[in-house]
Amino acid sequence: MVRQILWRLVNLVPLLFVISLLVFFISQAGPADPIKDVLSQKMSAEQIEQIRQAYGLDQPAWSQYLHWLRDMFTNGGGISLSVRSPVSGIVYPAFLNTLILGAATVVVTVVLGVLIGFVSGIRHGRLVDRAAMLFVQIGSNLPIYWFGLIIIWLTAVWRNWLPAGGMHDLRGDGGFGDLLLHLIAPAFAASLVSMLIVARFVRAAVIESAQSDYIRTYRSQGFGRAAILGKHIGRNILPPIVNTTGLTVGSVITGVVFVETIFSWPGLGSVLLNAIAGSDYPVIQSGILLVAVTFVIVNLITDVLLDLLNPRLRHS
Amino acid sequence: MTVVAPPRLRRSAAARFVRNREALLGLIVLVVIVGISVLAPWLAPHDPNAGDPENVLNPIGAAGHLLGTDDQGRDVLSRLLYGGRGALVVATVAVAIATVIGTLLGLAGAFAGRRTSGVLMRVIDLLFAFPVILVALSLAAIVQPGPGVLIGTVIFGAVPYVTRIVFAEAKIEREKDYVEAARSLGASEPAILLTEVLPNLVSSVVIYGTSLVGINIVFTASLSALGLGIQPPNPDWGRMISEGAKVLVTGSPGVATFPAVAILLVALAFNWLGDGLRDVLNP
Amino acid sequence: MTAVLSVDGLHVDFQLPGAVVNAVRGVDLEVHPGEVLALVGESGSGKSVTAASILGLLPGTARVTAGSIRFEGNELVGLPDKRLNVFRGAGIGMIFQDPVTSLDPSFTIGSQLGDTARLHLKVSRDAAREVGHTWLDRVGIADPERVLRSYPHELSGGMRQRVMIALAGLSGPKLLIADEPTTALDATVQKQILDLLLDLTGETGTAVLLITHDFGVVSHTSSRVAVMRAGAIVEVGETAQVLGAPEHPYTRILIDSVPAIGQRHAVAGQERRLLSATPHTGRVQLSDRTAAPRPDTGEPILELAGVAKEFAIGGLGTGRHKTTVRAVDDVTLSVRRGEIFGLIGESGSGKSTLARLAGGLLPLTAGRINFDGTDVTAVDKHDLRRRFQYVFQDATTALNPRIKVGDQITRPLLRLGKASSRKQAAQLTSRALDLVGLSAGYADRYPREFSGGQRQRISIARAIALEPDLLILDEPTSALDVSTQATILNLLLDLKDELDLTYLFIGHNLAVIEFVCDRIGVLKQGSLIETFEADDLFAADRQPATRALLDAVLPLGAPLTTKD
Amino acid sequence: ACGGNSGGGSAAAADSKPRDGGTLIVGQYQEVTQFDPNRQYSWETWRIDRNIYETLVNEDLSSPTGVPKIVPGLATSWTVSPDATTYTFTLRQGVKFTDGTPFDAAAVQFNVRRFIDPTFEYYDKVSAATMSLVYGDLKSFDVVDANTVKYTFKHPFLDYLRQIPNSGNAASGIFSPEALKKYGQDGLADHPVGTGPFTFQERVRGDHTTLVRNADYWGARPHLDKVIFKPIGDDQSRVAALRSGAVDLISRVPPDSVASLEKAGYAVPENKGVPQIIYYNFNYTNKFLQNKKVRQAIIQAVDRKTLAEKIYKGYAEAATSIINQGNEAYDASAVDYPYDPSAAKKLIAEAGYQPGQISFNILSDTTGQPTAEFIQQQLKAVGITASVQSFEWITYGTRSANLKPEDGLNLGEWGYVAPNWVKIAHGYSVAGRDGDKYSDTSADTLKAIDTAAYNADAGKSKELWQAAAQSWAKDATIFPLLSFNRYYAVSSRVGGFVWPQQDHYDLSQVWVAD
Ligand SMILES: Nc1ncnc2c1ncn2[C@@H]1O[C@H](COP(=O)(O)OP(=O)(O)OP(=O)(O)O)[C@@H](O)[C@H]1O
Ligand SMILES: Nc1ncnc2c1ncn2[C@@H]1O[C@H](COP(=O)(O)OP(=O)(O)OP(=O)(O)O)[C@@H](O)[C@H]1O
Ligand SMILES: [Mg+2]
Ligand SMILES: [Mg+2]
Repeated sequence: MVRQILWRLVNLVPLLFVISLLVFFISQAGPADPIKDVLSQKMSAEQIEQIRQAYGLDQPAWSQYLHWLRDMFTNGGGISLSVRSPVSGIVYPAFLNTLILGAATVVVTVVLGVLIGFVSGIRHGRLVDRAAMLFVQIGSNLPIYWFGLIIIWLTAVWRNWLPAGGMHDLRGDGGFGDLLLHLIAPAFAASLVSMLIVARFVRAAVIESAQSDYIRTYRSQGFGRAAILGKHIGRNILPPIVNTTGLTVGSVITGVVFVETIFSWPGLGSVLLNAIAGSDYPVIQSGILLVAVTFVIVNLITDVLLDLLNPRLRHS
Repeated sequence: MTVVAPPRLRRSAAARFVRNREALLGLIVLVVIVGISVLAPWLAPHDPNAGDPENVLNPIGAAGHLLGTDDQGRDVLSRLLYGGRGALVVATVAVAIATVIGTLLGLAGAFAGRRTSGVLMRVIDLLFAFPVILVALSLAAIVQPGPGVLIGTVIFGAVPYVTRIVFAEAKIEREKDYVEAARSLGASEPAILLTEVLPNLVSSVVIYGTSLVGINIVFTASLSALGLGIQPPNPDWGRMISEGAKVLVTGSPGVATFPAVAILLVALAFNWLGDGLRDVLNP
Repeated sequence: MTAVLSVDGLHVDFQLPGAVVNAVRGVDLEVHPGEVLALVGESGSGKSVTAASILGLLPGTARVTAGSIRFEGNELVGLPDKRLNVFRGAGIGMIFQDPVTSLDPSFTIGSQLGDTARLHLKVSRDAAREVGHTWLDRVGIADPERVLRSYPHELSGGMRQRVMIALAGLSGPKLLIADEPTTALDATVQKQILDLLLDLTGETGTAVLLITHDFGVVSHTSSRVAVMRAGAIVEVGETAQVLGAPEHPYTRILIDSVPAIGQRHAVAGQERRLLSATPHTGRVQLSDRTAAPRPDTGEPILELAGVAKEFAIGGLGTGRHKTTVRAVDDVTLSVRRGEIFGLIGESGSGKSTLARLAGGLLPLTAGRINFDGTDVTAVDKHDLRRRFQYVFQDATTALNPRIKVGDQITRPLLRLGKASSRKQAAQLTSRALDLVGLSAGYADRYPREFSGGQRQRISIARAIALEPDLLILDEPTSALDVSTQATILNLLLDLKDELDLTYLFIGHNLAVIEFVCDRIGVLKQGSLIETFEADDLFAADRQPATRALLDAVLPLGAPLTTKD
Repeated sequence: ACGGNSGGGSAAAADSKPRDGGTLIVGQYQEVTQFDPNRQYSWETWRIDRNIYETLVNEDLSSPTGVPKIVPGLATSWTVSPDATTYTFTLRQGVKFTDGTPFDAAAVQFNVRRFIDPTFEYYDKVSAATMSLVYGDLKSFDVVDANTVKYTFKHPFLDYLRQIPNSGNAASGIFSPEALKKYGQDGLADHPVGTGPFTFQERVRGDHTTLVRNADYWGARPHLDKVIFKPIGDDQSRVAALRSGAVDLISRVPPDSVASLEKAGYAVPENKGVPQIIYYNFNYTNKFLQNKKVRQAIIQAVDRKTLAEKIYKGYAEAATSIINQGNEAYDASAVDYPYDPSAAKKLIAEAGYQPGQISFNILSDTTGQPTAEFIQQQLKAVGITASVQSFEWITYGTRSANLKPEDGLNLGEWGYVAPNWVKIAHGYSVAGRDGDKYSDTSADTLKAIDTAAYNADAGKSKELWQAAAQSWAKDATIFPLLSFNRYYAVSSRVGGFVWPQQDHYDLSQVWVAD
């Protein structure tokens, strides 16, 4: 197990290297020009050239890349081109916020998805099943632009139940409860898409488990429905749950951009979007690297968990 | 020994499909929506792009505008009828391509040697980690924003998922005896993948693929709203929603809500169709 | 004595799309306290379905359409799950046909035994563990402590089978239903398990309904026998009575079909056949293959030299230490053209692995294999597959669950050029199905819609349709009733004579092996310890391992009735 | 409170009395850039920065109408040489930066040398490039005595005073030299230190920036204890935040929300003197637009009045000259070319094109999309095929900075109170894009602009700029469109908010009700 983890961590290095290269050169390949984008609206050609030199952008791409790579190791990603601030100060806090929202989203996805999938699965083919599946299908297919606004207007403007957006109440002291309150709506909205996938997988796993031979064995021994469902099916569908959850984490992290916009969540999504628009390479690269690392780590955790959960794979 | 003749089974796929009410409903909804989109030029009461400054934001049921008008005075009904064309084509084509690619990659990965499959799956991890938005923006910079960008982005986003799902399931199938049996019966490796293993994965792939269609219609709508997809003033459900959002709560909810409902319907129809197909393919 | 269980006029139907399968059509049964009632019968006759309906555990597509099932006077048909649970476990225990999948893969044996103990005996967690321990002891497991801590996959098939028995026996049921509890076991383990069942009836007066197709088992264990065919009971009676003087013609056929050691020479003439089964001779030919000029019999068709196979487990990336299992160890063997070579050996001795190696399905670790003079690793695979076929041990998994069985037979025919058109392939398919006793109408069913024995026959049909020169049969009749088995064995013999085929026959039923095979090889822990002529099976100089296998063979209690 | 009160004053909390203390939360439409006055850009940034940094002269922003008067700021008085090249400022005494260091001539010198003197230890190329918009013609800077500084320009620069406090970019706010030394060139952005009524407390990127009252402020005590600026990029979310009470004031109200906000009791002041204009630039690498007739036809094809009145429901004014409505030199009667579709058709025919032959892209951000679509429809009517490409504003920035030959028009939004805006606009929209090559009268236009820019006679200034603008307009090298007259929405909690004829506002006299 430990060796496996170490091996995967070693694998991470070339992976991240390739990602960094890819990101760097893709962002350079576009016609965009960091200086032109940000300032050009109101500046002359000489002024632009002057700034370009000041930022070291007149150097060839590979040398810029090496610079950034060095920065990545020495000071967490160098200096942002567009706002001349350390990248670490821009990216890391935003990433942390995205992680918070992402984690909440995963929690909501898993809790609701598993619940719905489980109930659907054991009531397979009945009305409850149909209704629950319809609910998640509708949820995951609601355009977020539209639905997010509806949520905000219903919960924040029409009824003052939830905040209209942001992470903290700027008038309050910003405690943990306050954060939770702010998380409810965006986490719910962001979870809808993956919820369908989780619910469908759990439902399928429950149905399959329920028809399996070992469940028949339990039934033949006179175990009650609840005991069988709760303990044995529950345990046997854990692996697919962990697996799909791992799969959704990536999409949650990179996919909350729209949710972040609508709910004014100060996350990585808007930072990246801004950086991309301004060709702010150091920010883009550091941001994507962070996402990549997170994703790979989540994958790793998923795999380890799967091994732990699946006795057939476990080292005895 | 006497052989008791077994009852003959009536197993026409069509018959089974029709028995599944949801699937039938899904198919009907899709046929109707596709039909409407194709026939839009004849059905639409107005030119969908013709604004009328005198008739801005007419309410639902206004004279001549059954579903009202938008902030440019364009007929919402006409735009709704036209608006599905891009979304439907983009999402289905892109998801179909992504599903095919992902399935092939996943199958190949599962049946390749350890090293090859390791490299392949790490590359897939890499694609996973790559924000789709960045891909969309880069694509938009290289080619013109438009359907091409959307299709490319959806493919890029969906391939890793399909690959992972197929890979995981194919790895399980690989260990089963029927694969070995097929090998002993002279099937070539590609034949084993495509004619023996694939039928066992098809139901997952179909379920997943049809879910993806719905999700990606919504996703491309958001991309269009970012200016990367279908360009105005051409009617597009996604754009209509983001444009209509401006007036969603200021007295003209219909402008955004009708296309939102249309998208929802299509997505649901695909889901239902997927369930039905699963039953057909997986009797 | 009142019956513990009485079944009256039971009818069970399967609702398939577009058709209804009447799997059980009027079964009447009575099981009395303390007795072992053996249920024998044709494969696919509805034995497993009857058993499942007693406990209300039929699959979703099945429905009891008529009849009653009374347990200690209580009607079970139509009871909701909740009410049935009162009887399940404590009243009626069940051992399912397939022990491999019937244990929960995610929990330890200790936990599964403990749960059952606590449910039925209402004891504490610790006490429940004690009970589990005791029961594992009773079913003859050597180190119960380790097994309690193990997961099902860490146990061998025989151990799992015994755990199943412990699970079912632990709650002290009044009636125990055991569906082919010893099919997957070698003779030694089989005997242990049957003795255990007998102990149970003796000690606690538990009644046992034992489903089997092995008449050795029947005569060793049961006091009464019920014979089932095509969904109905055709004869019931005292074991000795039924075995000795069967009344129903079908029973007679069955008894006649029972292979017994020494039957090889029961019939005069060079053509050895089991006379109980309808002879096929004259119509076994599948295609128009004209018997080519017979090459010299006696030439080796398959030669193995110093063959070894190691499986690597674990290693880099799996998080486990790399270990190797030597499944086949330095085997040298040659199979002659036209002979039937039998391979026996205890479970896990490497029989199946050796068979796979022979056809190039697994890469060799060491050694060389020649097929008809050429190295299998070098030979054109396409050609090899045409001439070299398998019937795999586990018919269930060797069939693709998502493809209709007809297609599974047709495709290789087309692929390997046995049939030139779809139509011809379909004809060959129906012929092959017909030959194994399944009508062509089964072609458009999916594998899971068959009984265990039916699936096994489909596997055989698939292989023989290709008319290969060399056919490897890995326990091909383990799930078949004796009469079907006889039919199949005769068919195989017919085919061999007609088409001059060669068989490598793997089995654990020594009577069958002795009857069918010309020469026999014995494997032990991967090594071929001896080979001998079938006639010499009982020779005095047999190795101890071979002898142990022979000793465990259950004799038929009643004398064989031979046809006059 | 009823909305639509002309003049831009907030009547919302008119009945509440000014109150000291409390927190005001402002919802901004963009994330701000950086709090380094010499490097910052964007109006939303300056709306924060100007509370931290002060300029030598200031504008009186307390009146909702009329061009704001120049008033003393960090300088108590100043003299301008008759040729308008030399500006001498007497500095206010006793003022301290919020880090405790004194504000004096040396501090001003430090500030100026940072962006003009390459030999200076703290010279900064980036600042130099940014600040050249205003200081490009600065010949010398002198410290006359401890409280007097002198700026000398190469040419007459009448608008300098107006430029000092007026800034989206190239801000002349004075920072503490000690702060720059302490935090470094890049560090000032995150540790801004000035003399203003509010002090920087914290910035949480993407989330908010907090300013607190400067207790030692030299001027009148600001009412508020704290001001928090929060970026909310999505228009609808911003409105929702206001309506849910999460913020008290928002900028860039979507026109569609004006009516409903007013109905719900929010003040959405109207201001017909906003120094801002929405216009379209022509892309001169597009072969059709190199023809003046085509450009003129485009202008004549679009009915700007209908656009303003119907599509924007009167929340906008049509603009027919590059001089925006809030500009000192604004002339309501100036018209480049009137709406006349048939004339437009004729022009196209004269230019040698068949209907449908001319085609190009219109680039717009999503906010401007209705405008773009409206134009597209109107162009269609005269036989010009335009396709719209619309982007989120950030993506739009990238796209519009990288024009392709098939692009035709791209949206611009800018404007100043100072009349030299004409020069700036011409420099950016025409000269900088090689547009002069394709105009018939560019020589005249350039001359007229130079005459106005280097004019030293304040009395003649307005007239000269108007003449320059008219000369320029003849060439149809830019396409003015409209100016909005609604921009802010204010909660009824807020008192004393005034939207002056300027692109920012003064928070020092705003209060909030309990
Ligand atoms: N799920 C199913 N769907 C359709 N038919 C089925 C299904 N399961 C069993 N059958 C049919 O019901 C009949 C009885 O099956 P059953 O499994 O009881 O046979 P069996 O007597 O146990 O045979 P074996 O000895 O081979 O196990 C068979 O003809 C089989 O084809
Ligand atoms: N793929 C594999 N990986 C690792 N070990 C294997 C593999 N296949 C077989 N083995 C091991 O090789 C040994 C021989 O297995 P094999 O299946 O050949 O036995 P067998 O003689 O056919 O037994 P049975 O009578 O139970 O079918 C066993 O110990 C088994 O665990
Ligand atoms: Mg059975
Ligand atoms: Mg075997």
